[in-house]
Amino acid sequence: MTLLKVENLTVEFPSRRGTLTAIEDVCLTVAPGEILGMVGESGAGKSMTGAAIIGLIEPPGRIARGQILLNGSRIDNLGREDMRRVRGRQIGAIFQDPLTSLNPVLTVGEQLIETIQTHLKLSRSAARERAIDWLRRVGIPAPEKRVDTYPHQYSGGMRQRVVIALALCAEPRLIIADEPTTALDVSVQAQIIALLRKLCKETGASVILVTHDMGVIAETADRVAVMYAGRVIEVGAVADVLRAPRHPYTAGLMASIPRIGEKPDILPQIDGAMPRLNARPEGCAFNPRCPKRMEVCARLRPDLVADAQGEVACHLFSKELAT
Amino acid sequence: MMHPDDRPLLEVSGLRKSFDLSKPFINRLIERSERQFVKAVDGVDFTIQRGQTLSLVGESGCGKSTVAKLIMGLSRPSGGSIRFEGTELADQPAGKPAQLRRRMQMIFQDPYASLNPRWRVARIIAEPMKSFATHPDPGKRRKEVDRLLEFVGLSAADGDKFPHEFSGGQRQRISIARAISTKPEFLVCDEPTSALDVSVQAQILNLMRELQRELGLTYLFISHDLAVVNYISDWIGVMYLGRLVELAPAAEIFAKPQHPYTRLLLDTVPDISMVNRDMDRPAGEVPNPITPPPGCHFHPRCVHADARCKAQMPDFIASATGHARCHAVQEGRLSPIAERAALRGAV
Amino acid sequence: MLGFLIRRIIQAIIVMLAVALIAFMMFRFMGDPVSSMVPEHATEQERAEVRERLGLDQPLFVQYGRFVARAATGDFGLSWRNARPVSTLLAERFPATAELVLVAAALSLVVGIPLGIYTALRPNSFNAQMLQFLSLVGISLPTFVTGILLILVFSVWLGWLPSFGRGEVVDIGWWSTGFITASGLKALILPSIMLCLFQLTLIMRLVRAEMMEVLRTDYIKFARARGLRDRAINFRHALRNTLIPVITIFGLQLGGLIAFAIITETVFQWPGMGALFIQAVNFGDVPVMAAYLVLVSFIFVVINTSVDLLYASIDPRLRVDDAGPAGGGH
Amino acid sequence: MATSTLARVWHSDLAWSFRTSKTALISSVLLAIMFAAAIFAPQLATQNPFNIAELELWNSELPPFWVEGGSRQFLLGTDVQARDVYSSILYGLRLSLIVGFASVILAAVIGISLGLLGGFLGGIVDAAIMRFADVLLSFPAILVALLVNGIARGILPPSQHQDAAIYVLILAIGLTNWVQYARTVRGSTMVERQKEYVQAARINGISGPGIMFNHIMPNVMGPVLVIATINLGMAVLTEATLSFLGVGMPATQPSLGTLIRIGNEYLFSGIWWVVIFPSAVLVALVLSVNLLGDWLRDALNPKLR
Amino acid sequence: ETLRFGASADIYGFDPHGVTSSYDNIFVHNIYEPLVRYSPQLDIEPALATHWEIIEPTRIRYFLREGVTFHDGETFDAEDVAVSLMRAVHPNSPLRGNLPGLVDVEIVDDLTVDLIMSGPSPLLNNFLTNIFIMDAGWMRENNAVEPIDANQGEEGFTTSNANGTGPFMVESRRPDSQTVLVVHSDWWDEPQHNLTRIEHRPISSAATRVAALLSGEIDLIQPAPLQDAARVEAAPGVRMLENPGLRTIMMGFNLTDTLNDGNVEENPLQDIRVRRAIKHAIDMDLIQERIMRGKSRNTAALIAPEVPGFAPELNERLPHDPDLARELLAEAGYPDGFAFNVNCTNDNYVNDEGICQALAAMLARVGLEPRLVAEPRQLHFERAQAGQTDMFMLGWATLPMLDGFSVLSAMLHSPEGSYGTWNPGQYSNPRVDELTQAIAVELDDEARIAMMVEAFGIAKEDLAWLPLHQQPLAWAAREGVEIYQSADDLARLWTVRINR
Ligand SMILES: Nc1ncnc2c1ncn2[C@@H]1O[C@H](COP(=O)(O)OP(=O)(O)OP(=O)(O)O)[C@@H](O)[C@H]1O
Ligand SMILES: Nc1ncnc2c1ncn2[C@@H]1O[C@H](COP(=O)(O)OP(=O)(O)OP(=O)(O)O)[C@@H](O)[C@H]1O
Ligand SMILES: [Mg+2]
Ligand SMILES: [Mg+2]
Repeated sequence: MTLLKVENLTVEFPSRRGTLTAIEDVCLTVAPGEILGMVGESGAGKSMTGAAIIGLIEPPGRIARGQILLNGSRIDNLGREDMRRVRGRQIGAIFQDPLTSLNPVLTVGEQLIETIQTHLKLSRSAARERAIDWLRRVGIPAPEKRVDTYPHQYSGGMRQRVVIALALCAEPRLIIADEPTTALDVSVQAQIIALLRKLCKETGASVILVTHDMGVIAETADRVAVMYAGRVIEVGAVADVLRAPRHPYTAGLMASIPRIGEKPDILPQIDGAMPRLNARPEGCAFNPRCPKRMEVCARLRPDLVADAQGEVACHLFSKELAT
Repeated sequence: MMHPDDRPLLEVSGLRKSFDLSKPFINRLIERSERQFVKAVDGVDFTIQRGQTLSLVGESGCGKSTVAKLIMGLSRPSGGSIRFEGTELADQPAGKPAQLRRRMQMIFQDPYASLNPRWRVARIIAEPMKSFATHPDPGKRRKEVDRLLEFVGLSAADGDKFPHEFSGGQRQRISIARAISTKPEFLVCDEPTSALDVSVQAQILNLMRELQRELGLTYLFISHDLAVVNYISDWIGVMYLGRLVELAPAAEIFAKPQHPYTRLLLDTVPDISMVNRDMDRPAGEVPNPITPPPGCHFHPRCVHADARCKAQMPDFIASATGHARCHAVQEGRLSPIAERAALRGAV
Repeated sequence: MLGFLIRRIIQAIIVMLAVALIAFMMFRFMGDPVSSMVPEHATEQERAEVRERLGLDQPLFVQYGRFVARAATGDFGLSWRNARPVSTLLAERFPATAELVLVAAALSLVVGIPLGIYTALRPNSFNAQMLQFLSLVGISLPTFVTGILLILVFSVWLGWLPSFGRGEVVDIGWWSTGFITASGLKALILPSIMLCLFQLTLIMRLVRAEMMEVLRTDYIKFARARGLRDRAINFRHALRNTLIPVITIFGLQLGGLIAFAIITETVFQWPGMGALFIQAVNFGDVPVMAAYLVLVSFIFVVINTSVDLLYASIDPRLRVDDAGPAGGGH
Repeated sequence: MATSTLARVWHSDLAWSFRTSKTALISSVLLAIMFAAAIFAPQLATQNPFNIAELELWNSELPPFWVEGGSRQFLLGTDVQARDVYSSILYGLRLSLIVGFASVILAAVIGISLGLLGGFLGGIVDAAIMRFADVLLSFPAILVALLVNGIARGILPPSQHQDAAIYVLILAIGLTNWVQYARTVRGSTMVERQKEYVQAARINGISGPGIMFNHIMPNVMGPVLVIATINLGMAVLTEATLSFLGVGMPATQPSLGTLIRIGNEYLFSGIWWVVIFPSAVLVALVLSVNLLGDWLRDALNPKLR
Repeated sequence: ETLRFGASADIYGFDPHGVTSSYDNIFVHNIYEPLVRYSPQLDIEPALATHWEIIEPTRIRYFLREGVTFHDGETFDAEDVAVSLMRAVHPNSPLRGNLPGLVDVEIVDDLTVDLIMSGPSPLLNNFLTNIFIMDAGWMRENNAVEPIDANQGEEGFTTSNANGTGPFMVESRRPDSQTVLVVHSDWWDEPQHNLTRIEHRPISSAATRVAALLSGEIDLIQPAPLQDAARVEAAPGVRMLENPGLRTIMMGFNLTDTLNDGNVEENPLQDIRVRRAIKHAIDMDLIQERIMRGKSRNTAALIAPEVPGFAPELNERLPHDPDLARELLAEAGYPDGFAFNVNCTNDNYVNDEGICQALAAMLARVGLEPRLVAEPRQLHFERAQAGQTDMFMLGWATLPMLDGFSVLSAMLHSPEGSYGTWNPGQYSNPRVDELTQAIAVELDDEARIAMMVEAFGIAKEDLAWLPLHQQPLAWAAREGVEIYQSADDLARLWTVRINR
């Protein structure tokens, strides 16, 4: 049983230098209650995938191909109003910067109440009760008082807690958390991630956790999807992917992360950088940097193929399958 | 802490910097409020030996960058001394005296902001050589630029391009090329990799290690990423709200963290090797630096805090592994922890 | 808040002192005040007497002090042009200008803001693009040309509206108002249209730009992600944040309206302060110029100070003196 | 190198957005025509309207050539002083553009310098400049221009008014418009000053002026260009307005505004060509400048890209 | 009936002795009255005085009209006359020059006064047409016996309040907007008008004025721009009122030793050949045709034919001859011309700026370098009076004297004492001075006129001034508004009849 199923999702940006493909043939599934980590370098397409799922791709971007199914029904082709009903109620979102995610001229309470009333048939006082309750649940001290204060009166960590309350208050089934802690200090980051995990456990919501911090993924996610240059190149259980990565990119990535307690003379590194959108090579996008490059890699794009250990898009493994 | 064999390249002692954040005079008059200062750096002491790397870690706002700027003369200390090979620099502005400053350079955090977007790369790299007159001849200067570009892993032809034509990692290479163009001995690196992707971070870290080996560089390395610090440093200093709370050799500090804050950091930092560790550890937030808690700044978040911690600022004195600023450590109230090592072993 | 208020008032006083200095310098160095006051064949002796009587033999700062003291009581002496007290001249004309400016300001807000919102919400629709283009035409049309055209069409060709003056006005105390007579209201139409046209387009463009800016912010994105209704997003979230800066600009614009009234009043023979001022400029009538300058600056300063205060009381970020706990983050 | 620079310019985003924007193209073609007309006014004009000796009164008030009674010698007719409207427009355009450009340059130079200085030095210098700018900003340009104008008239002997008029206008308009530049430049300078490339320059011993002019200035010029374009339109309008109010260019050296003022008196007498043609040219000029400015602002705004 | 009257300017105030503006003087005539007045045809007729007799050459007795009341109901008597006349010649009064030679006023009885003059005054009645009588008691009550001193910085009561004996009284005044007069029902004279109310509205823009007339907002405009005459004529329901006027427009020369704004050492204008050249260079016929639309009357004389002192031989004009002008200039040693400034008003006379521009163009065409300065009247006259101009425009209607002596004494006599007050160019000819002084005291009309003609003849020979034309009177009115257009350009509103 899957909550979310994304198939061959492709997002394009028409531009003057031709159409740019931000993400291409992305396939994902999220089970109910599951936390799916999504990692990858900057520009790999993590946020874009999230935006596509919640239907907030900014024009002129558009979904060119593929479909998104939530609880088995398509949501990528819903009308404006129908999609609005899905957002917040079915799918919630948390963005990176808590400083700018809250409207500075409305009190925290107003923003919460408004969100609750939009999606749930509740009276204003009931909504207010619920808002206070949510503030309490996300760990805001003295929520009865704080509910009428403005966002600028909160600290960064507190603000991100409010953001979480806002994302969860209509009890969506899926939360897309796009780098929810990047702007926060390490010690606060741990609390926020823990809170998110706790609340989702309580409500049974699934989470897509976008980040480029492998540590966070390791400690939080159930499964992880690795993206590179607009594509998902490897998906698997966290422990598997971290400990035994199969795609050469994932492998290189894991190796190049310095670890506490280990001090190699030289860090293993992947040379070069991820290609820009308009300069993605033919075939496998990773092939120019790949230590295990084969002749076929520059020609043919490997598909994401599932096997017992997970899914990977690499000719090394498709060949294995073929033979 | 002192290496007897050699005179330290950089000695920092009692370094202080406060910023005036007072409201305008009239407001203070009416509201009877006091002048307000942020003690961004509040008495920091350390020395760096030639050819070694000292790292400063700590959460955002603890004063790491301010220390770097003070050393480079970008900001004037409110007190304390900075000696480079014994010469006092605390009262010298950036770039002065040229003979000395030429030997100190800096690499910045943001690869996008640290290169002038309107200048060509060659001009950017050549600027220090021109300014410090290490290569007065334009022709030779250009040759040197080409050499440097290749040295940091770019091609000489890249000199004619503008910064926006490069990726973040490449820009950081250009920054490094600029920094080493005057053949400095000492480099301050303020979070040089925190804006980069991990795969690129490894390239830069490797490049820096290589430079250190080849050119005998000395680093002051600033980061909030403990793992990176661990990889690159010989010594590590942990800062909290403007104060250095612990300073010890890199190997020791992770194995035997003394100060409770160091322990907290090690506990909360997400670690790739700790799959599905329970992260829910109440750790509080960093207080407002304008009104830091009295006594030991860390006491509100510290499980070991007692009355003394609330009232009296601990001194920065020798600990089992190096130096620490903690009453509990000094009083031996803290047990040496083996917990962490145990945890790691579990995975 | 109190501290802010006092600081603003002190700033306002400094501004007024600076303006008074300019006005004083005009008096002192433009034309010779003595020669305009003594008969043509006056002897040097007589001139010196006048000089002494006027205090022109005193040090400059003493003279300036006196000037400020007198200006503060509204005393700018007599107009060189028609030997009437400048303060009376201005007071007589003030209501005319004030009513014109008020109507124009109201018009530009009432029309400009909705149009700005509309074009911001549907930036790619044909109507919005048309409006955007028209607004450019609006700020490109010299106001005097618009005025001439309005007169030509509505007064001369169609004969619907008067081409000059205020129509019938009624005195209420010292204030003369054109608001309560039919002819007064009719006379207001063309001049206020001419006067507001520029401001209207400016406000429309401003609201549009500001609103589009706000619509791109994270908190709007987050609001969308929470599935809020478009109406709530546009009018509750975006509009509020849009209008806060618009208030400040509008304060400045009000000043602009008073200044542009000079042109409108010239074209429509509107008996206001602007027409008086332009006559004074033409005649080199320094007392009137100086007094107008001081009065208008005073109005600006009052408007701007109150707008700042209003701003501070509307924007919650400024309302509380304590900025709250410092946020984390880089 | 030159060709590659050209090619780079041609392929740049700005050039591309220019090539594909209809308004930008149309307005710049219009502007180019008007600039050319202004520059080559002496060659294109059939008469030098500033040379009163060339005015032959018996040719006064001729209608445009296509109207009955018009003459091909005076394409757009003549005014009461027998000034050829077509030539007057060319010369008036020239004056308007000279005043516009010169005042924009004046304002830009003052504004950029003060903005850089204030933004870079901060502290008391900055506070002084900015308070002054605030004061000036609260005064509408037209009022300040009128004042400067009035003061200049008071100080200068009358026989010099005519010759000095153009300088007075430039000064009056320039002095009122620098604030916008100063504010923008100051704002960007304060942002740039914090950037790490500036710190790098300081570390490398570059002096304050060196940083200000070599490093910061090129980076704050983008918005300045936009302001300058939009300001050009405003300056032309202000000049026309002052001239319309009778305190700008004198009737013997008419700018577009003066022509409209003169023509306005004759509008109801049926001599429409004296006011209609200069008005149309003025509106076309300002509109195309504004269209271009509008486009430029959008094109340079990274958020819109 | 209500008359809505659109004028080109507003009045500054009601004080009949307080302000110099001639327009104020004209307007105030509707409210205040003089002892004697000009009829619409400009004959002197009794007003507040019924008749007068010369007791001695320096004592003239005026018998005052009985039963005249002021607007506030006070009766008019000798004291009012005495106080008013002395007020008019008070040192503070800018109008003191309009009643020269008055030494004192003696009250003989309630309705008889003697004016004591310093010498024989052949033009006393002419002067008195412009001196208005106020109520003595009212002035005392309001502290206005003396005209306001501009230095006091206070506004005189009489500036904004009026109390005369005239046909209309002030109802309300809004500066620059509207001044309303209502009929004075106790007026002593038989009203010819059928007005109950006059709304005086200043509309400075000529085009707007015409538009207002055409759209029916206004009944009468003064002046009407010449260029709009055709349009007004063509429009239904309105008509032009046009007549030759008295005002002669002329250019004055700087005849002192240096030019104000020249590029040569000496002052070429002192050379009669240069002045002749200038005269020959100007094509007045073309200016008349184009700028004045055929409505002006070109002249070589300094006064209009209607004014005593005029003679046909004074009006023989030098022909337009640019070649001759160039020749003369060359002869005088300026084949390449020279620079000098030409000042004129731009808001005072009919098409003043246009005339000046055309003039300057014509001068430029013979090689001169005129620098044109067109300014509002106040600045212009200040400058001209101060001698800061080389060639300046002046219009002179000889009002209120209506006599050639006005020109002789003010403009042609060398500046000394009360003579030559309007001779900033410092023209000086002993014979003219001598004649002027003789004319001043000559009571015999024939002899006076003969002397005036001789003096004007000399001035014409000397080209002391350069007369251009008499400007036309041009008003426009709605159909049904009847008014006699007097040559002095004074709209005598008490003669207006409106038949709707
Ligand atoms: N509006 C847009 N127009 C064109 N391309 C875009 C737009 N927004 C994003 N992209 C491109 O789409 C690609 C995917 O971007 P996305 O933001 O999803 O990356 P990301 O993985 O979230 O990176 P980061 O870690 O920096 O957030 C990037 O290459 C980006 O340049
Ligand atoms: N110019 C300044 N004026 C006022 N306060 C400042 C200034 N620079 C730094 N501070 C304050 O000093 C403290 C230390 O800042 P610093 O930039 O050194 O921190 P940091 O450790 O480098 O943080 P980060 O990890 O965010 O870079 C902070 O509280 C900051 O707000
Ligand atoms: Mg992202
Ligand atoms: Mg830092």
